[in-house]
Amino acid sequence: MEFTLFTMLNGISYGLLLFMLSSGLTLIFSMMGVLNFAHASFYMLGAYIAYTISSVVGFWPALVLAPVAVGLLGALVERYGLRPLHKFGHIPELLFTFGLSFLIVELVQLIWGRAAVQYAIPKQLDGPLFTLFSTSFPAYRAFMMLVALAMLGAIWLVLTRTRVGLVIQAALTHPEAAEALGHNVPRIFMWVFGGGCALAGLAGVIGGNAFVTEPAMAATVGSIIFVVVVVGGMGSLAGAFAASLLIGIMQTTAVALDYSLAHLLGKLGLAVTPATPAYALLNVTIAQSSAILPYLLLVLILIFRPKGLMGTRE
Amino acid sequence: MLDICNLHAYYGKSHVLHGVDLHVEPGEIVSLLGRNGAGRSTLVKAAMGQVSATGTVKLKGREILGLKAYQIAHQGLGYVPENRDVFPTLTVEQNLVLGQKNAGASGRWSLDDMYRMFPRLQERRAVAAGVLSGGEQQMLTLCRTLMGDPDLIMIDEPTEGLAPKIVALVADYLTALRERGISVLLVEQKLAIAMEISQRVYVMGHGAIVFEGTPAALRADAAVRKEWLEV
Amino acid sequence: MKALELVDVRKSFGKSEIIRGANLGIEQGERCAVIGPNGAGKSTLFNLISGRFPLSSGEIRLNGQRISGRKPYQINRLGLSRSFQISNLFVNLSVYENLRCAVLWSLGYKYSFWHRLAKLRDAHERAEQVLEEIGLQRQRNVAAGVLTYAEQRALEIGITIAGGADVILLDEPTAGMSRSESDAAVELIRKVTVGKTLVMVEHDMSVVFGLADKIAVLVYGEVIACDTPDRIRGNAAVQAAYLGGHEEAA
Amino acid sequence: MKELRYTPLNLGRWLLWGGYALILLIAPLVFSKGGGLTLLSQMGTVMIFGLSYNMLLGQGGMLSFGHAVYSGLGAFFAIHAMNMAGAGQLPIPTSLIPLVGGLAGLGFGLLFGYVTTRKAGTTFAMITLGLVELVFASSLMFPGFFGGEGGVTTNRVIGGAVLGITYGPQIQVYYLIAFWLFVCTAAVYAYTQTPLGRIINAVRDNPERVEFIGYDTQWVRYLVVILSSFFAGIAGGLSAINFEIVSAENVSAIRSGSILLFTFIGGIGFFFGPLLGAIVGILFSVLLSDYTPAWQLYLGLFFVLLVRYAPGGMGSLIMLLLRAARFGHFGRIGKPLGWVCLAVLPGLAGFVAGVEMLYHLTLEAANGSVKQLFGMAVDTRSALPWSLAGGLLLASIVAWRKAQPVFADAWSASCAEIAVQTRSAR
Amino acid sequence: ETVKIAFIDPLSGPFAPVGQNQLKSFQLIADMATKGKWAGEHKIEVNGFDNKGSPQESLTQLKAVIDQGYRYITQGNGSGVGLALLDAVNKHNERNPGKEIVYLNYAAIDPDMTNSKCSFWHFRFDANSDMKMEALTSYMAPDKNIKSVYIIGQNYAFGQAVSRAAKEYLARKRPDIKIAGDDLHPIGQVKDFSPYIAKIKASGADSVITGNWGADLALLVRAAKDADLKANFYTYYGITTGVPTAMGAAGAEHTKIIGNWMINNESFAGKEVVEAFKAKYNDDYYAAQTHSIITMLSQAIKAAKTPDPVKVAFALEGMKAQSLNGGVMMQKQDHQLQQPLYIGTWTKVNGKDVKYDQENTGYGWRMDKKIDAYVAGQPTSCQMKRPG
Ligand SMILES: Nc1ncnc2c1ncn2[C@@H]1O[C@H](COP(=O)(O)OP(=O)(O)OP(=O)(O)O)[C@@H](O)[C@H]1O
Ligand SMILES: Nc1ncnc2c1ncn2[C@@H]1O[C@H](COP(=O)(O)OP(=O)(O)OP(=O)(O)O)[C@@H](O)[C@H]1O
Ligand SMILES: [Mg+2]
Ligand SMILES: [Mg+2]
Repeated sequence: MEFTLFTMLNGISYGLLLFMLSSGLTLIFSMMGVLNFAHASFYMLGAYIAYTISSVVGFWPALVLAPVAVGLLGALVERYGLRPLHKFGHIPELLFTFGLSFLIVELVQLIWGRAAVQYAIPKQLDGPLFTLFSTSFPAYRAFMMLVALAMLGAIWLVLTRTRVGLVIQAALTHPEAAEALGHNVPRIFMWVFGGGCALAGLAGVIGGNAFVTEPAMAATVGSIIFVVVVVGGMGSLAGAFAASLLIGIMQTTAVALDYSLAHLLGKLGLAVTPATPAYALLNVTIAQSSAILPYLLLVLILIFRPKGLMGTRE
Repeated sequence: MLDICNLHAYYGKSHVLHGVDLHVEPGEIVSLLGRNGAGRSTLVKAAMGQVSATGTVKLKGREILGLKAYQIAHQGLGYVPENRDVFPTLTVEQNLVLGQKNAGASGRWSLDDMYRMFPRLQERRAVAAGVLSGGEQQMLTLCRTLMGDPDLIMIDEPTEGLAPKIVALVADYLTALRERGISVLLVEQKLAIAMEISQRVYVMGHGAIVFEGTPAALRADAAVRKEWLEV
Repeated sequence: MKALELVDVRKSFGKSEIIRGANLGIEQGERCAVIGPNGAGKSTLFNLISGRFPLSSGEIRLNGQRISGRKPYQINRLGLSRSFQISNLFVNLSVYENLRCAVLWSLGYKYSFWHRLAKLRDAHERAEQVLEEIGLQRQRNVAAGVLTYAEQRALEIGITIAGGADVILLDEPTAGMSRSESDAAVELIRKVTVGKTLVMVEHDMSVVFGLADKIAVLVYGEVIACDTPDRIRGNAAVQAAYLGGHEEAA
Repeated sequence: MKELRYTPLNLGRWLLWGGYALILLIAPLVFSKGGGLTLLSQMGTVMIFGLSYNMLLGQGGMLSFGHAVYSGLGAFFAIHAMNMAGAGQLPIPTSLIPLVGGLAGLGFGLLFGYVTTRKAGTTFAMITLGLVELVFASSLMFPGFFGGEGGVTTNRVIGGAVLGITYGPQIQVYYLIAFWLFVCTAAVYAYTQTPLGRIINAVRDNPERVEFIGYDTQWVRYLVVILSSFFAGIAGGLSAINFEIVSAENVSAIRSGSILLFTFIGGIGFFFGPLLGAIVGILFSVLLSDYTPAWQLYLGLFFVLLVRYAPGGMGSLIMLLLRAARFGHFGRIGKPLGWVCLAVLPGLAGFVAGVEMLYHLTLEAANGSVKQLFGMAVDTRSALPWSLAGGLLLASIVAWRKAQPVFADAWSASCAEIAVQTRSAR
Repeated sequence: ETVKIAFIDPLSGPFAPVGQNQLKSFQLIADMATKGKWAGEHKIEVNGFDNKGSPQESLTQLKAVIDQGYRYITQGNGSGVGLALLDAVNKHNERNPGKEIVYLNYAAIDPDMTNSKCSFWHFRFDANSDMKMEALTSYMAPDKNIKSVYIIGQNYAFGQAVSRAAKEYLARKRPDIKIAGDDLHPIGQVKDFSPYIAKIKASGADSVITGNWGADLALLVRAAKDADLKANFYTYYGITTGVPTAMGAAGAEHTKIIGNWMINNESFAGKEVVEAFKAKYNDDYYAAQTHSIITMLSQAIKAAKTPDPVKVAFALEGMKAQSLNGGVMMQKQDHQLQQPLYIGTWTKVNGKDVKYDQENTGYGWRMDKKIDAYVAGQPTSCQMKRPG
């Protein structure tokens, strides 16, 4: 009971964390069609900037200031890096962000050093929120979940209550026509990109102290957030949300399952010994393969439902 | 309304317009005729700030050359491009809504007016514009620009790909626009329509204006028609 | 045996039924024009015939063989070729390469990676011949993307006929052309479709009456009339639905 | 122009390929010092890999994030084949090991390609990303075949010398690689001139229309992936011989990403782009990393600047210059271009000096603030070298401001003239 | 003459901080050796070569250092790299007699390297993972509070070796201890360890043995703290750069380490090195093997009266020396250094038995027990071939 409950809770909270990490990417991707490879780098920048700010004025101001700073950086990147590349299509844009991710790691190492920094959880949130049976649930995790939900709400509002989404979609295919209708397309692009980066920054502020703030932190989340966005359906916010939860719960429960194909065969009365062909493969447990599950899911989804869970385009 | 003076336009280094003078008075339909490649589309694009150009372009007395396209649109100039640039992923209605420059701003035209004009669009309002038929797309671009409430509308070959019956309809609506005080600069291939509804016509050839006058005058001038319009 | 036969063809997108039981038969060697109001479903009909969309119900036969349900490339291999209303070219390849690509399959080179293109005389000659027919010899090495509009339309037709298919579908081949250009296009079409079956969509009545042996009128997804040009011109229903008394507007 | 057209094309072709072979032959004699041979060998394998990658990206418009899967698995099979040959279980000479890699690559192309090529565009890119992560993660889970994190090692000296060749000395390995490189270049080039090679271009430009001229686009892409995996496998086999080790990193997303990077640097629009990209990429990642800890910064910066200002890669820059030269405009733009380069030079020096001092300060300051820079000992703590670097940078900016417009004018004038000339030629 | 040692380890990328720390440790000790004339008139110099953490890149670097005339190399991060280097060094020495290279291994602890794959050209100065497990289980065995142990590790050769050894040795020494679970997770991929902690908790284990390092270790420990898991964590790598910072207070009192030295030892032996290191680099010295290596190399050079690698290698065999952790001996049979080992616990600095903290966290390693060399000794299957 305790185990199942906490496995679910862990799954959901991990899923929400994934959503927090990938929401900005979804936003940018859905609106601009740019796969921002540097997204995780902005996440890292958020963590480092928050670390610096919080060591001066504390965590709460950092929670606001760091995302703003990252957002501004993102806007600059769009303005001077991506905007001139729009006309060459998405591959150069993607590659630009790809190169940028290299640069950001180097810059972070130059500024903050190569080792982990001591970016701690604020006092108010350090400690358990509640203890059920003998396991406690950390308050900071709950805070993280809350922020993820707030992000979802905010993006949803921007997408449905404003025409920004429409204008950008329009401008993606026919920028000139959209401008001729009186929309300042480049500026909207810039702020959308900045906004997406700010979301990444916010995820960094919160993820940085929950985990470890170090130069490798970008690389470790890099590919999983792509999985979320793609499985959810290119640019579908609801899809990304669903995919995050799905992956979160799936991975968490998988860890609890120590079964392998050899078990199954054993149940069927077939003994598996080291001499059996594909012995190594048969002996891999679900728990051990939990890390590859998202990628497996990605490949399967793309084959059988290329639009993703809730996407509309391929 | 619109005053174009000595306009030169370029695609990169190639010089396409060689000093064009043209004006449109308030409440007037003016047609711009000419062969393919004469530079008619270039002229309206230059006025809209989408082609680099020199000279002067004044809208309601204000210089607009050098402004960005969206700024020009805010000055009250509407433009319907020739190649049906509908936004294919958006629905018909979203396309129309995007025509408004500011969200919710109500101008002379409402969505309902548009649907009354082309009931076909209302039937298809929730469909992605990309799957519309060629003709439906043409109607949509026209309406979308009208939603922005322009004072002067430049239309590039609006009857292209429309069934003859609808072509007649468009002609009627352009006249109706004029009655609501909107000036129209019409770029056309189909002489008959242009002659029927315009107050004045220009004929363009090789990037310069070669004829200016009333439709009647043009009808009378067989030389110009033969040389520049090949009818 | 009819070259192309549509039997009670239906197509719905979501809830709306666009083609509502169209029937049409076209004889071998016939030139048929499909006209109808905007949004009647003419392009959709072409898409169904050429395999771009699957049918909802009904049957399409090419030379007596059922083709509904097949992929576009399979239908093409059976001898049906189409053009597009909006030019659909290989924009980064030269005009000549566009045409050569279009003839490769029909000459049997398929997916070969053991033939040298430069050595393929037959492909070369066929491409050159089409190049000449559509009058683009001077532009042979220019990328298709930078051709002028009329040239692109011509190339569109060229690609369509290059493969040597005997049933050709053309969707608004003269759209966007001036009078003299469209006259030239009519000549071109007449020339390249000699001995072939032609089906085309057109709004330009002078083209329609100049080229077609037979006219089919499609309104709201149904063929309401299919007859010789003269009889169509006199048909009251057609007048009301389509021509609207402006038939000679151009 | 006219004469050029009527000279028999074959002569030019023979010259080109002959020159290429000659360069491959004499390169190790020219760059014989230090690690020159090691570098050249690595470049050779990466070139083949790049050629194979560009069959997808440049010629087929298929952006793959997982091409290392094919070269890596090819390498694993090759190295196991070598170990078996060494143990006398498999009679295969080292010279043919690359073929084993190629066949393995081809086999996995058959397998994975079927799955990945069912879709094109972004979906294809994402499937390949998923695939490479899958293969990589699995490779660590099955140490039996993949050798765990240490990889599989081998000894490329199998049996006795054949014609005095043992593949012990690096120079022999280099010539083996050069031989295969030449063969692969010729084969890949020949492929671009076949019906399939042309149709994949058409699929890149407009997949929809291809379906209406009789081709199944999915099948076209599938075939191309298979062929390309074959060459990737050969590259993998050669790298197995060259390094005598294959580890999981060979099938990683990082390896796949770097080939994308290199190919793009060279220019995906050109057949020779990947060759160029391999040279530059290896110089950056192998040679430069010996000299400075900041190599990743330089590579990243170089790449970003290239994408930003020359999305066609270095190939496009070279072609532009060549075109100008062919029309006899080089004399006109040569001088302004020289000035621009001259203007950039001090800035580059200043920038590099600044970066190096910065890295020194953050990494090695404890070992003393003195750093060897351009053969001089500079004290990174004193203001002088910093202001010198800044001064160089500033001077460069000023000079750039002066030189660049002149060049831009000359360049656009030349371009316009060429445009006029080509138009009148048609 | 200057004896140059090439340090081939990651100096860029995610593992750079560790590599940088150890390179600096080497350089500091080498400086001390040169100044103190440990090897007579010979100077000792250690230079870093970046292998980016990859076996393949290491071989490229090996070629480069051979080209530059190096005759000694040292490496420690990753047994994968170690095995690749070992193999390459053997091949090189075979193909190039008279230009032999000696490989001084300071931290690659795969037992194979001194057993089935042992080589005359390789000397290991760290205790191998079986020795550490032997010592660790000897420490755990008398503790009757330990009833149930959970083993978790990264899914690769080292993690698997730790898991295998732990089960084997515990079964031998304390058959009553229950192995509550045995988990392998992918290396460097897991961001959220809470499911693993939930599993450990559900299993009721009171102790956890893990070979994890880097962020995988720090995150594991922090997730345990968050879920209020009270089990003790027995680790191999809690001391390496970055982990103390990341672990911080979360690991206090529950995280233990098995290592070959720690500064808060019975006599604070080596504190001058730690202090000098702190003063010079503002970093913590913990890789005492660097001291053993330079000491013994110097001594061997003196004994052989030449820095020639072949002679030095012979001199090293069976050599005894005093290092920071006491008397050590290079076993001739398999070239595995025999040395005392230490068990410690992550504790708040108290100025008494825990004087030195690590990475300015206010926490340091308190020595629980010093384990004599013979306890951890292992039989070897090495059949060494010696030149000549
Ligand atoms: N993007 C462009 N780049 C270079 N030249 C162009 C471009 N667009 C048009 N041109 C050239 O400019 C000239 C004028 O073109 P424009 O489109 O204005 O003609 P038009 O009168 O509108 O003809 P059409 O009937 O084809 O619409 C033509 O010669 C055309 O080739
Ligand atoms: N994929 C689709 N999804 C939904 N509706 C579609 C789709 N494709 C076409 N339609 C609708 O089907 C109707 C017929 O379109 P079609 O393009 O066939 O018309 P058409 O007869 O060619 O008209 P035009 O002469 O204007 O080109 C249109 O109303 C269009 O909106
Ligand atoms: Mg035009
Ligand atoms: Mg149509």
